[in-house]
Amino acid sequence: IGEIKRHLRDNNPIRVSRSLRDTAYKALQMKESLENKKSKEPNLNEIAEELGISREDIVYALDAIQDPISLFEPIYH
Amino acid sequence: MENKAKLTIDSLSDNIGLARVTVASFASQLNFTLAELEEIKVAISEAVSNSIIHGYAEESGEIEIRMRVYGEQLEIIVKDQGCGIEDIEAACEPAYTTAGRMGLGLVFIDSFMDKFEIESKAAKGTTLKMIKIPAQEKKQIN
Amino acid sequence: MENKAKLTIDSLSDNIGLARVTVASFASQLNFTLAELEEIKVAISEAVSNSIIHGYAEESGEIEIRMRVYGEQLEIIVKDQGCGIEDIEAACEPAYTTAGRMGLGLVFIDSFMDKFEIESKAAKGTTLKMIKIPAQEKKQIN
Ligand SMILES: Nc1ncnc2c1ncn2[C@@H]1O[C@H](COP(=O)(O)OP(=O)(O)O)[C@@H](O)[C@H]1O
Ligand SMILES: Nc1ncnc2c1ncn2[C@@H]1O[C@H](COP(=O)(O)OP(=O)(O)O)[C@@H](O)[C@H]1O
Ligand SMILES: [Mg+2]
Ligand SMILES: [Mg+2]
Repeated sequence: IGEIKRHLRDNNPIRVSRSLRDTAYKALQMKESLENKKSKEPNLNEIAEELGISREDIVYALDAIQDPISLFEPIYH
Repeated sequence: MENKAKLTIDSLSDNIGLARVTVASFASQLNFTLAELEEIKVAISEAVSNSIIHGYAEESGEIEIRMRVYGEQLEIIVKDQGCGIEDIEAACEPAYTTAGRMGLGLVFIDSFMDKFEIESKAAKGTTLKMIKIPAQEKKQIN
Repeated sequence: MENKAKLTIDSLSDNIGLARVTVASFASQLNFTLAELEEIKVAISEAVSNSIIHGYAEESGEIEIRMRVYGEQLEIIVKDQGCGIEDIEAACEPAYTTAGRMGLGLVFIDSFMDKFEIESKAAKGTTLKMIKIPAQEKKQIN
């Protein structure tokens, strides 16, 4: 989580509002906690249901905080 | 269950994010993980930016993105009416590019999707068809 | 600067969120505050759910959502080919509903948008046209 926080802090475009960041954070945190609980990767619907936030709003928030370059890291490494 | 939607955008790089968010939102009705949704977003970004950069070569035109879920499959069709791809087989080779770019877009799409087909005609345009199934569903089938 | 996009969806309540996020994503190219984007999202949800619930009365049909920015304005047109609104003036009254609902959808849209027009014909369908300008831009004009 610390690493995610640092990543978000360092890569945030100014236009991304606080509440979008909060939504994205919560989704990533919930993903980790569900992953630990069930020892398998949760799908977005499970994350959305657990948070009580619509799946589309989570998609939007995650996209807004994204540093596009990081998408390609897993492929190049 | 079947559901479909179609997004038509002007060929402006401003609209790549719009296409990405719309398709990922539509896709989220199936049981995709966040990682799979990221793969879908990369595929859409690559497909749409190809239509903008290569297909219309910065001229203006429209790009049509059809989305459909049926059963547990997601089908996405990205269509432009741009210049078309001369040699499809060559275009799919890693590092092949006609515009001094990375030449990996089509390779990414192919690796992120379960099925990927290209149809293209010179001066008529290009249509990409992609299918992706959540890994979770594939496991249950086996 | 002009830019436009069009989203066509099946009239399923599953697609309300898709319409909301697509329009918000398109709108974000203008200088809307987060609160204004929320207002846009509410207006779209109300418009699209009206088309689904009233226009098509849970039958299947298509809903077209056209988005356009020009200058600093956002224009949104939501169109269905459903049953149409019998009495547009009555429909716009607070608490007026033909379906035992709250009767506030059109009131919300009107209050959240800078301009709001309804066109409707029995058995032909309904078209809503909305315009919203970021408050920030309006200040600069004055
Ligand atoms: N929609 C399209 N219209 C015309 N040509 C295309 C289109 N998509 C891809 N191409 C051709 O295929 C090549 C490879 O595409 P891609 O793998 O995405 O690499 P890159 O975009 O980095 O060149 C492009 O350089 C271009 O010549
Ligand atoms: N797209 C539409 N097609 C047909 N009738 C509509 C449509 N939109 C609104 N109406 C009519 O206008 C009325 C008021 O709409 P609204 O203010 O959203 O309230 P509610 O949806 O809660 O009834 C509806 O009850 C319905 O009779
Ligand atoms: Mg490319
Ligand atoms: Mg209503």
